[in-house]
Amino acid sequence: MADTTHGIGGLTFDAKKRNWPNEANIFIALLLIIGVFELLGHFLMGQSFLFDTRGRFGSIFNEARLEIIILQVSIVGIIAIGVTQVIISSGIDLSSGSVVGATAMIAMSFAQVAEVNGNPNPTTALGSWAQDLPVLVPVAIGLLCGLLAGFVNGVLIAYTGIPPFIATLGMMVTARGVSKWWTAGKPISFPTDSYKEIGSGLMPVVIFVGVAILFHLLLKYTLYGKHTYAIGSNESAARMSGINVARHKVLIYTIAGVLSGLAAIVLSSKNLTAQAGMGVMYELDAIAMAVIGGVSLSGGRGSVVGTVLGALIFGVIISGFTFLRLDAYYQEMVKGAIIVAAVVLDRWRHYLAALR
Amino acid sequence: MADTTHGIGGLTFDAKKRNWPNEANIFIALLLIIGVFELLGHFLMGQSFLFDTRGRFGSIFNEARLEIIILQVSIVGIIAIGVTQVIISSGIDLSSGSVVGATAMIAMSFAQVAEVNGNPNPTTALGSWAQDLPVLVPVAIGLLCGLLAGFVNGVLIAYTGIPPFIATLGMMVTARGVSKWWTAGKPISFPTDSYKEIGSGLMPVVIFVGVAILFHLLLKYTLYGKHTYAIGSNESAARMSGINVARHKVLIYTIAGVLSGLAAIVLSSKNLTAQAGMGVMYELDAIAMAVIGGVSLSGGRGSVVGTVLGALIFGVIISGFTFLRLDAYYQEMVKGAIIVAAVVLDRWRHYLAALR
Amino acid sequence: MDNDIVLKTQGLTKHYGGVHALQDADFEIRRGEHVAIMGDNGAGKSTFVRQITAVEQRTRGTVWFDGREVEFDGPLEAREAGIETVFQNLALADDLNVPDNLFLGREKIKFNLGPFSILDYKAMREATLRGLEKTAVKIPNISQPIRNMSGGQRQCVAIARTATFHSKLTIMDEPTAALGVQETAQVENIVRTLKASGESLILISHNMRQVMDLCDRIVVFRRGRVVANLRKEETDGQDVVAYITGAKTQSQYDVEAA
Amino acid sequence: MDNDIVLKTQGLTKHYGGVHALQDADFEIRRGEHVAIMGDNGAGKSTFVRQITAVEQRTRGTVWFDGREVEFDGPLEAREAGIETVFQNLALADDLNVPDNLFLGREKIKFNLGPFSILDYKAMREATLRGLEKTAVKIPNISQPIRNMSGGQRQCVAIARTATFHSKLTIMDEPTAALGVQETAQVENIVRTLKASGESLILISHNMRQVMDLCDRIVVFRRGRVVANLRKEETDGQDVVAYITGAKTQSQYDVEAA
Amino acid sequence: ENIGVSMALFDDNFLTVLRNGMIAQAKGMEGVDLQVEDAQNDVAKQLDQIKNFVASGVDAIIVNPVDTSATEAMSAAASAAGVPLVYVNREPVNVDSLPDNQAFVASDERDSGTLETMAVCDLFAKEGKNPARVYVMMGELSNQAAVQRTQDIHDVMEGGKCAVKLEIIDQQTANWSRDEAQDLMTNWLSTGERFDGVISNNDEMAIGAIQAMKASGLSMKDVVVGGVDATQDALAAMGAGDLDVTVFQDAAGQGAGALDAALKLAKGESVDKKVYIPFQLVTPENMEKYTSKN
Ligand SMILES: Nc1ncnc2c1ncn2[C@@H]1O[C@H](COP(=O)(O)OP(=O)(O)OP(=O)(O)O)[C@@H](O)[C@H]1O
Ligand SMILES: Nc1ncnc2c1ncn2[C@@H]1O[C@H](COP(=O)(O)OP(=O)(O)OP(=O)(O)O)[C@@H](O)[C@H]1O
Ligand SMILES: OC[C@H]1O[C@@H](O)[C@H](O)[C@@H](O)[C@H]1O
Ligand SMILES: [Mg+2]
Ligand SMILES: [Mg+2]
Repeated sequence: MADTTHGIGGLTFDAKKRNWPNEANIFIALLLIIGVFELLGHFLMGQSFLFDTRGRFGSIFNEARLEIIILQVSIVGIIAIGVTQVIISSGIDLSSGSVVGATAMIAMSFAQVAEVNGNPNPTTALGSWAQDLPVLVPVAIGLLCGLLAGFVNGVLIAYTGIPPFIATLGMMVTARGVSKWWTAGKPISFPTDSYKEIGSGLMPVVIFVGVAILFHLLLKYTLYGKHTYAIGSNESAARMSGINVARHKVLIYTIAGVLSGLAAIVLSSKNLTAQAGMGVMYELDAIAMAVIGGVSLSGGRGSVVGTVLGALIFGVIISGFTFLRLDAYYQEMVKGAIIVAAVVLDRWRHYLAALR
Repeated sequence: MADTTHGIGGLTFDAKKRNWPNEANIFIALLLIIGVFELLGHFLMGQSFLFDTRGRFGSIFNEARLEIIILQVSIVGIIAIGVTQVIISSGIDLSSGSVVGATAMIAMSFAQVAEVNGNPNPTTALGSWAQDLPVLVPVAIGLLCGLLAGFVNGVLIAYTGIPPFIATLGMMVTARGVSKWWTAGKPISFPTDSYKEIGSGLMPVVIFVGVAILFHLLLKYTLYGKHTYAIGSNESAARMSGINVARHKVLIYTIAGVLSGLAAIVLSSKNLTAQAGMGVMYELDAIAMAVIGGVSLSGGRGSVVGTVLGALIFGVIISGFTFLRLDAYYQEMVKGAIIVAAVVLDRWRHYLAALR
Repeated sequence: MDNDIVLKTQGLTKHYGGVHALQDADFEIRRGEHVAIMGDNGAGKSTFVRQITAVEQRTRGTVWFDGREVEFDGPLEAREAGIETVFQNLALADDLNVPDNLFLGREKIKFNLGPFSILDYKAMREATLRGLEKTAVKIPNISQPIRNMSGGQRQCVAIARTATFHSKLTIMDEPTAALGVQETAQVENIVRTLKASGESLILISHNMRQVMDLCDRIVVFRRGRVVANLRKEETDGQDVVAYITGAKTQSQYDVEAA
Repeated sequence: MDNDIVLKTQGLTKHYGGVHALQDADFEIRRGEHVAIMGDNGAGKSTFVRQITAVEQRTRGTVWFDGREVEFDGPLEAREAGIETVFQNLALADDLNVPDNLFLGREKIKFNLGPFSILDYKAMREATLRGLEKTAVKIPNISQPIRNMSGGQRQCVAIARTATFHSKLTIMDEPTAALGVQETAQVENIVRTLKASGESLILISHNMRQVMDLCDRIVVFRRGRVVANLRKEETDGQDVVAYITGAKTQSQYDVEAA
Repeated sequence: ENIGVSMALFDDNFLTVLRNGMIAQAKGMEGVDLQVEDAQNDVAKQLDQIKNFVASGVDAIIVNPVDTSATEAMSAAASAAGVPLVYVNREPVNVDSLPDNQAFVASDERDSGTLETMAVCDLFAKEGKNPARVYVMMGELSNQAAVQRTQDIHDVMEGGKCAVKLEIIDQQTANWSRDEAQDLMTNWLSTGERFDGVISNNDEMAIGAIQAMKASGLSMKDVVVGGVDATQDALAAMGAGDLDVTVFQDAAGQGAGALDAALKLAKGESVDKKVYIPFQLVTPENMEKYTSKN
């Protein structure tokens, strides 16, 4: 009776009635939210949300809208992917936003042009030796800064046993200090042309998608992923099973740090500037994207696909609000409610599934 | 052999070698930090940190310093006590800071005087009917706002099963929207004299200490406390044991909300103004105080005494930095490190204790 | 319905996604009767317990308790109705100490102030020591968190918790699995006390000797279904094992052939 | 040191704060020998296991393994040195499925890329089914998270994990506590296979029949101390119980009188 | 016309006056529809908001930049879509190379701190305090107004523009906030150091400092306090004799100018590329003029 490709006997197992994947719920939530905006747009604005009803783009979609929906969440999305693996391992990273700020400042200092409109660069931070350097230099330095911050997080968490919340909160405060100290608060602008390209146009989207695919594969098909889930599920079991938990945690946080560094590079390139206040609160958006995408804050469960869907939900909400010309106050109030509703929806499906 | 006041036989039990309470570690950390400032003060500033070496106070202590150390953490301390019980129940409250902001705006609108320096009050929010009201009105409204926000948090968490992180993140975003919307961002100042008194002088300290004592008793000696620890320790066990977990959670978050409301009243009274940006990031400071005080983010462990000590560590750090005239950038960097160090110290003691 | 029947289920079914963990279970137990449930690992015994105590929501089926049809909203309601349960996973709060766990959900109180009632620690301590003595377990310091207790100590706390309170029906899911020789004997004594005072019991156990010693009737589960209902006098160990392994199935339960 | 001795401890002691869980334990086991540890709940048996596998840091005492003094830095090192353990709390990752748990920490790999090595899911699945068959446990869908498994299913996964890999010393802490009749028999068979292939075993169990069936020697713990070391041929069930309960203590271990 | 407005942040007192002025003015006009967004102090969010405006097809955009050096990307985004853009309140870094259909209306932060500091110096000179010892309270360090206004103080000192010799005892940030300023001032007071004045980057912090000093029994007659913004609270404090100097920044003027320019650009008309709205010094003598402005 029992299908031996699934197990080894015992109860009846009806493979057709397996629970569908969590990601499907989130996708439905995404469609639902789009549907609501489309409907409201139709009735309130006499306009379509996603479709090109005014013939502006020569396509059935409002391409400008599609682009901005993804573009505006790409950078936080990159961070969210790093955060996803951290949360799966039952950790948390509150430092990502501040690390983005500090890294952007530092990387940008090495990406300066010598001349702006024929005058010497007015914002350069380090002097002329750091001008007109090849793009590899700021990129490498940016990734390295992120790596370093992540590594410190990881070592603190893995080897001193303090909770990730505290270690990364400390890093958050420290990195915020660094980003203000670096140029005494002055912003740094005017990057080289090659640096400008990293974040121009749809490049942030391309990078985000690339990172997402890579980490989807890493988490699903490699030792790295398996051990990350194992640690998040039961850390002491993982240790007793012979996983080098401490070393693995250092790796997880270091990788998350590198992704923050990457996000900082893309962000400062896209905005053509770095300033100390950059990245504030990104950590919360990133965590929210992951959780809306079904990553469990108690560890052990979640996926990159879910997080990407969570990021898209964010993007749709932001664009939808501007589309509806909602007052900024209401935008915030409703955004709070939608974050909650998206997750409630998901729980509700779970609940129904448990009744079948 | 076995001492029957401790147990019922079996192994030898040496009551003298019991592990000392967690709070003792934190107290030692506090003393250590004070010691460091005292030493640095001696060598760098030629001045004492805590003692009255210049004979200004007719006391051995620099009383002004002692006062400000506690005063500057009293308001966040009140929130931290609410957060402590939330974390013990294995939850988290990210909304407390924003709820403070929104509540301050609303309560302050009902605490307006009619005349300032003989002219009509220039910032009044609701018109003259809401001027010169008895102090009870804004206080009641403030507490009610906090209660409401907490109640919504509690109901969402208890009855929809979404993670507290998300429910309170939603509330955070929403409350932030409310506080900007209330007067379209305009600050509200000029409260009545009776309202001014709530936060004047050392009143915030008195209120903080009162709240701390009350909640210490509540958590230690009542059903409320016991069930809070039980839920945090093993929620499904608590449910199977017949605790009404959902109802209890609503209570916990509602009480935390009321404390945020109280903090908002004290804060706006102390500052004689309410502004939309008030309370930002208080939630993180409050959580950090609790965790530094030994409250476990995975629930079930911690105490109000610990949180109060955690708050004092914060206060000492802030005052110590100003005392040393440390540059603002370094202040932030070092503050991050000290938060981490305080917790590391605590873990280290645990580790040593495990070796005995 | 027969007034003498404490608990009765009909067609009780639980599916987890595609896993049919419990299928059309018909079961009844009379006042004062002690019934054993036996069966392989994964046969659905604990699932059956979780459905009647409303820890989970059943897929379908009907449950009568104490003369009326019930749809408990959760384990709290089940307990208030008079069902005491020792769950297989024990349901203890790891950070609380022994007395706190023993009285979890029904603490002794000095002053009743609703949810803010003052606890009577001293009374609970003393009652705990008395309760634990009955199980013969040894615990050097009952103020330690349950997290630090050995497997058997934990199990004894869970049993003492149930045995300390009277009920219409007690359910024990493998109560002696982790217990030592002496402790097992004591717990079996507790069960005999229940019998003497006329309380009903459902005992899940893999220990044939124990089941034969303590119970009047044995119900066997296999692959999520009830496959036998045997009076103790009419069976023996080997016969029961035959039902467990699938060598035999009572004709009235033989749906697989159908 | 005698080259035939696999594991030896001297003065092994563990205090938790004021609780003296293990006191001056002297113990040894020879190559191919199967030794049982018995004792009351809370006697210190699992504590003893946690010290030799370095799950915890001991208070004092010396451990020799495989001919040299060892100070393992954690269970990973202990396992790499050749000690396989089934812990009483099973040490399973609840969110992972059965094959993932079985191969936790020694996954089968398709391409070796260090920490980013590609997993060989198919091979692990197949090996899992083979490994579990030996325990006779039934699991309808091994792709379900371990969280959803019954008590006995979980235990069988933990045992299969140990039994699938060769070792110098296997330690099983109450491996059959939650197992059904058939599964218990199978696990006992696994133990006999170990004996046949000359691997050493420490078996902790409360089941006298099982211990007498499977082991060469019985060491009894009481109140954190070793109180007896009995060759199976020279003792019987009643005698062992006398040592467990404290009615008897072997003279060489009689420190309490001193 | 549909005009999209992106403000650097909503919960900022001064910018709120500016924003509300703009909204009030638009309400009084026929067929002008403002959509105001909150960039929450995030450069990236602001750039995305501009793109969202473009996707929705607005007729012109007004930007109050979070970061004045991040404006190049914004100018590029708007001009690529052919949508006119006006910067308000903060001078964009690319002010000299703005595309044709872009303009700006802002104030020069080099004036605010300079006016404030020089007025404070004059008060010290009048009271014969030379050298004068002061504490400096800075705004959020990631904000250019804070950095520039602090720099202004040093420039005045070093440029010989101060009537007395200024000694800065300590300079710290209170993040624009009255609450943090109170705590900071109390901490300073606890050191027992003698001082003559407080120069603050804005009024809120100046008021916080005043509250702390009054709470510890200092007479405000003996201390010179300066701020920037001329908010209602500040003027009330000045009326009570607590605050000595503040600097008025014309919020309504900036808002009106920006809206005006945006509407003209949307209609294809040409406008002045740069409009400077000057800062004005406010003291007890002339404060009457400002009571109902900010
Ligand atoms: N939440 C769940 N989701 C999916 N399958 C489940 C779930 N809970 C239990 N099962 C499956 O249901 C079957 C019955 O489990 P149950 O715990 O009732 O067994 P049992 O008879 O108590 O076994 P044991 O003697 O080992 O305790 C098992 O195959 C188990 O894997
Ligand atoms: N971390 C700890 N802190 C304090 N006491 C502990 C700790 N761990 C174990 N103990 C105590 O040590 C004693 C021995 O526990 P252990 O788990 O070794 O018993 P055991 O012999 O394995 O019992 P069982 O047969 O019930 O599994 C118990 O009294 C237990 O309460
Ligand atoms: O950006 C924030 C700051 O902006 C300035 O223009 C204002 O003067 C300050 O009070 C503060 O609000
Ligand atoms: Mg079971
Ligand atoms: Mg044990």
